[in-house]
Amino acid sequence: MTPGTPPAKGGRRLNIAEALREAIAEEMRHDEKVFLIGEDVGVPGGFGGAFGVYLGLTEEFGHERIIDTPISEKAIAGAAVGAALMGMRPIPDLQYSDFLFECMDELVNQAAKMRYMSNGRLSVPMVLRCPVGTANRGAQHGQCPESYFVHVPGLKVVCVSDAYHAKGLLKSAVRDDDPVIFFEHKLLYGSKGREQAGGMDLTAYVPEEEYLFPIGRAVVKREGTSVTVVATHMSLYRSLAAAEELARDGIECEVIDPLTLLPLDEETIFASVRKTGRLVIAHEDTLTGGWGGELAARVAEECLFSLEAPIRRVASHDVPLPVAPVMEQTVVPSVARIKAAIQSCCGG
Amino acid sequence: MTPGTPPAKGGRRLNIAEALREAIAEEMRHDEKVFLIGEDVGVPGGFGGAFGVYLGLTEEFGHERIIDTPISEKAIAGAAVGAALMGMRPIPDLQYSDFLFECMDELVNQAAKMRYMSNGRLSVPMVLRCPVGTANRGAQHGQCPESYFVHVPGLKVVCVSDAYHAKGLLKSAVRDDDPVIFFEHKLLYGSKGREQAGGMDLTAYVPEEEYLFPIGRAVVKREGTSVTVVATHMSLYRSLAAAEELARDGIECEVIDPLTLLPLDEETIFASVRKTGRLVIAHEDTLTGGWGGELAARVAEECLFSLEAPIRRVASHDVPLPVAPVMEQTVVPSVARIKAAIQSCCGG
Amino acid sequence: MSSDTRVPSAEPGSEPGTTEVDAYHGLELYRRMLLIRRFEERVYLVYLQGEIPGTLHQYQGQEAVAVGVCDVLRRTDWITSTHRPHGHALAKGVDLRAAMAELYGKATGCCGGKGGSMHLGDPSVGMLPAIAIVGGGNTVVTGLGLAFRLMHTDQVAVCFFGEGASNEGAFHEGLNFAAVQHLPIVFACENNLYGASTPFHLTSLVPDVAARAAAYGVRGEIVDGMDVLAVREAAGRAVADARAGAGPILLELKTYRFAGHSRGDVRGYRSREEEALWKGRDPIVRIRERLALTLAEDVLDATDAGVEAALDDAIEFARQSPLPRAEDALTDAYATVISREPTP
Amino acid sequence: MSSDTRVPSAEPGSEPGTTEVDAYHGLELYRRMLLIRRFEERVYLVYLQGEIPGTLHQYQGQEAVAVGVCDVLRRTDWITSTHRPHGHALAKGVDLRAAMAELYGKATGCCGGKGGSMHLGDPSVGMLPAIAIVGGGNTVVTGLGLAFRLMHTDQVAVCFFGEGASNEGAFHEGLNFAAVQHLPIVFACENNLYGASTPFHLTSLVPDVAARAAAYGVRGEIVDGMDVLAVREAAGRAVADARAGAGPILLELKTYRFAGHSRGDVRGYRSREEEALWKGRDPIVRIRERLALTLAEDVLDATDAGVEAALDDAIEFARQSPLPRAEDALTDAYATVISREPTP
Ligand SMILES: Cc1ncc(C[n+]2csc(CCOP(=O)(O)OP(=O)(O)O)c2C)c(N)n1
Ligand SMILES: Cc1ncc(C[n+]2csc(CCOP(=O)(O)OP(=O)(O)O)c2C)c(N)n1
Ligand SMILES: [Mg+2]
Ligand SMILES: [Mg+2]
Repeated sequence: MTPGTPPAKGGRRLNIAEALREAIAEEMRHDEKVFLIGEDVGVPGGFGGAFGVYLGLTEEFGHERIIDTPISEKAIAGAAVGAALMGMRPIPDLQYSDFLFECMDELVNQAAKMRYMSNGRLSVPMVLRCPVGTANRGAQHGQCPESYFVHVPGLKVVCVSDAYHAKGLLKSAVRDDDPVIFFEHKLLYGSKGREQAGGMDLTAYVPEEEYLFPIGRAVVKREGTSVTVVATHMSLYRSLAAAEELARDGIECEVIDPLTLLPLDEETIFASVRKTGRLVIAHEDTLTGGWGGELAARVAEECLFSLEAPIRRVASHDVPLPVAPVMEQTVVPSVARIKAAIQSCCGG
Repeated sequence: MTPGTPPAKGGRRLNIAEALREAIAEEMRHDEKVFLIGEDVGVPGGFGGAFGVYLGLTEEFGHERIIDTPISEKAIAGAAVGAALMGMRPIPDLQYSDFLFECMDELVNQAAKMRYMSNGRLSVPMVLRCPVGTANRGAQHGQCPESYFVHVPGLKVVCVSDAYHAKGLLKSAVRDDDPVIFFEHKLLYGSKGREQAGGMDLTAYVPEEEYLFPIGRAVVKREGTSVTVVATHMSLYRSLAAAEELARDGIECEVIDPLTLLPLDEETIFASVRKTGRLVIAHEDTLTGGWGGELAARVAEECLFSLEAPIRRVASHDVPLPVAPVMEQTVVPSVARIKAAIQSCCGG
Repeated sequence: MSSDTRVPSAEPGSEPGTTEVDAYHGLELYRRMLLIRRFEERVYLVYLQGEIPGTLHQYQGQEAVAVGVCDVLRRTDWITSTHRPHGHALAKGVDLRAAMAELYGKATGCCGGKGGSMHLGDPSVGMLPAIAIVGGGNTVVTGLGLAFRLMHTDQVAVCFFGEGASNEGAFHEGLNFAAVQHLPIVFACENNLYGASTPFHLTSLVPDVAARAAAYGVRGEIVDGMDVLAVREAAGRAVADARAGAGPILLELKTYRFAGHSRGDVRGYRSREEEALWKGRDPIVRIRERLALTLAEDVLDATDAGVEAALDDAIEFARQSPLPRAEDALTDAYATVISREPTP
Repeated sequence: MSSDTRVPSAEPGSEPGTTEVDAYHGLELYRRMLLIRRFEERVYLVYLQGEIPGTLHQYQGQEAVAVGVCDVLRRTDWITSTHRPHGHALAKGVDLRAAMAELYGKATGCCGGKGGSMHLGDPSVGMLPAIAIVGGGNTVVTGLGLAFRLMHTDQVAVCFFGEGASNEGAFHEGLNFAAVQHLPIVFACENNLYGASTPFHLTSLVPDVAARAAAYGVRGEIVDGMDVLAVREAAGRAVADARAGAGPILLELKTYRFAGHSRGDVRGYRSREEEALWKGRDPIVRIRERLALTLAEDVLDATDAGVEAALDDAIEFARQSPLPRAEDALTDAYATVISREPTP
């Protein structure tokens, strides 16, 4: 199967949790240097990770390669960095992205800089998996901190939105020689059933055969000519929903899932913006200093004279996350807000 | 003295280290709730902080209010958050900004969110002082991590470039009820003499009388009509130097020091961009995901049709910092790079 | 238990004049523990009915700790709490209705619906919004102690945390800093044997968290966390010492959570025998049995009924309370707002 | 010292077959310590002459630690180091010229001029780029130990760190994780009494870092860090145990830095008496005196001269070496570059 081929309809369908599990199992079989490390990842009778992604893996790979740790995020990240420096390919797990702030030194000062400081003689092949996204858990269990990592030279940053790309990208990330921070949205795992994601189908076609999807490549999820919409995770699906609604009014959105935020696939996005002349960016990370700003800045530098309207960003408002659903839904980008931004961008 | 009045020529001149020391002493006299906490801040016979800012303060205020800590950044930041929650006004010190990554949880998850989680019943009045900037110390002692904090709702972020504003802003920050991250550039303290900053005069007029300079207000350092240049710290001075050189070619730069990055003084900046139609942003923090992107995005949204040229950003390249001067100077924005960006922006 | 007839302390904040507890005081301890137990059980039921959003980390089994410790605190003393804060909140005196309404995400909640289950708190009774980052309170609490010292008050702060948190760097930095600064803090470690699904012995070669106190020159003490009187006695000494300037103390309260880690946890990682063993030490059963020696059965029954009535009332209050306004989400990030507010 | 005539080990990486050290081996230990001492002294001079950019944290006084520990390591064993790495680098076998050139910021430096004084290292001799974040190595080293175990090698990792670092959360998390995983790691704490200007007693109520080992079920041992033979002996046992699978060990090496914390430190925070006391324990003087009992004076003098010649050569090499190219700054952030590179 050619890398990068978009998923066809039909065939075997998996949810993201299943696709990630399969990717991990394949990579662990393929390379004995791959191992898992984190809290509650392999305890017998336990959770198989905070979102069940690892269920069943210890049966095949044992506790030697699926390592349960103390609640010590610095040790988890530090151990991953050190093992990667020795040529291993660790997959550390961080339960919730909110806990990334406990091991920023290991990520920003060590993982991202070791290769450079060694003048290219060492590298740090690791993939840190982190669930993001709001799910009624409040200020310290729902953040989408992707943008902090987009700002770290030496890291790569991936956000996956469906099972096909989740599997292909995780496999590429494990084989990549650089440290990758791999963000998954809690409401999209599919392990908890569809109601959490508002009834969306959380499965995608995932071929039986092995495939990789390359880091650094965006995909066009919906073609259109009126406006380019770039969005990740839940915001992607909300953008697609907005696009369907707007199509009725004759606004044809081209919706792009960047998949990799660092490095960003400028080629695909710029080509679309040059075609449509309009850009809306949607993400659940907060607005100010979010990655949408970086994308807007690049477009304002590279495609300024293609723009027929101001670039609009739709993001979580600049506040911590409240827990009450009525407030929470006000903070995160809704279909309505995305739709309004697209309309205003299209002069509506 | 009216808040915000720009420094006149002549009069008493201080460097930034002296101005900060004076601000701290005044605030400690003014409010007994103000105290200092950090590593090596008050040890008898010690350094008076990594850059000598506190020299002499223990003599007046004693070790009760100038607290030397273990090398425990989480404890320093956590203690500051906790004390601030109880109504104190701590000024924690972090020696080098690079060590911020050791206490991100305390800053991002606690300091910035406590007020919100308490429904506005508590607040966190603290000022974390952090030296930034390249000075031949390599990858872990020269970062400018301002942009990470610009992305944290609940924090305020200040960057000071001269003694007058350093003093006035530090005093405002101490009195502010929100947590402020206060960034100072190592080469601008003036405590080490002028040669480090390439012979620049590192003093500014600082009135004897007490004054405050408000958070959230930018200053126009140089008026001009051809292009707006927004820059902080060393990049500000390099921009001013570039502006002088370009004036000979008839390019008149309006150079703005934003001073506060969060919240940003959009009014001043947008007004300038609407006048000049051109924007160049310069900062020593790295390019991708840097605060310049946020500013560019806002201008691309709010002033798009005023723009006569693409927005240009000049920033540190997206690599860790090398130590060899020839490489280091390649990474950080130079006068030449800023000049080239302005020229290209002005169609040169 | 003595037959002393001093007036029972009606609410948390009563000064422990003695380590002895009379029957009326014992009854009050029982009532508070039962309130927590029944709060958790009833909350779970309404959660299952979809009335409460998000997730829950519950406190059944550990009631003796929260109640025993908070009983020796004054209202002006402060506590920090964790992802599992319901018991601490009720023990420290957060209004029952306001706590319940917060779980419901209502405007009348103790955090106006912004905090939720994991961030219960109320400054007016000396409880910070609970910190749901494991170990998060262990550094923040040092600032409370520092403030008390700088303000020359005789307040004390208590940091509740789990044995799992004792493996976080924050535990180390917080305890060490408190020690060198002689801060008036009690570090109260609830060792319930598990951090989520992980048994402590997989994550520490020393079985007792209290043994770690020596690394900081701090006194560590192991306490039966299933016995509210034992907890109260040890906490009383610890708090009195801290208040007197003797510096921090680490109490390790051996306890057990009867429920899973969070809602939906089927507890496959521990045996039913182990659970039964600990159930046999139920702190509420224990104190009820002791009280029954001196108090008439109907006094106890009336207490039980009172608890149930209070919970009926709190749930009804929460149900009837208004939702927050959508736009309330956008306030309170800052005390002083300089920039324009975003529009919803 | 024995009069055994085994061939002296010519370079770090020799297996310690015995805890005894013969005269030739002793001479080699002396030579390495002297090399470090004279390296630091000469580097300081050329630094003052403006030949070296940035700052320096120097190692005079602590040489017995680096040399004693690294002497019992194999080339395939790894070390992590700190902001004060010159001694560790030379002891582990980083090429003298390459180390010197790195301080000069030259292309021939062991990190190509990208690392500098605080990041000396060389994978080919088992030294990571030194980590200048205090405590930074204490978590990263666990990954080295984990990798060795997963790869079923018998390698050992040594983490050098200061007593100041023992107050960082990283110390706690790293040592605890290493303990529960039984990793082959020696945590070598150089207790030189100060962290920058701050005396340890201001930052810890326990005077011995080794005492903290008990909190993790780990063996802690105090060693005279001013006696290279004592260091070598203790490190030899520790490394052998770790290699044999006994898990991590915490060695505390009591030592002293003769120089200031970094260049320009006038050491106002400590007394000249204290300095004189420790100067009296100079580890180089001590071993030279012992060697003089069995070796002729001219053997020692020749060794001294050899050290000086090597340093002359290294400085000359560094001076003559080319600068890195400006554009080299932009490579090596990534192993696999996907995006366009920025242009200088
Ligand atoms: C820094 C951090 N890491 C991980 C988690 C996820 N988590 C929540 S509770 C928990 C277990 C905590 O165990 P313990 O401290 O013993 O408290 P208990 O749940 O037993 O009350 C974990 C791992 C978290 N909230 N914060
Ligand atoms: C996380 C962090 N905090 C602070 C510093 C600044 N700093 C550099 S060295 C040092 C003292 C370290 O003391 P110790 O660990 O005893 O090592 P020594 O310098 O004595 O070798 C400090 C505070 C740092 N580099 N990293
Ligand atoms: Mg527990
Ligand atoms: Mg030291």
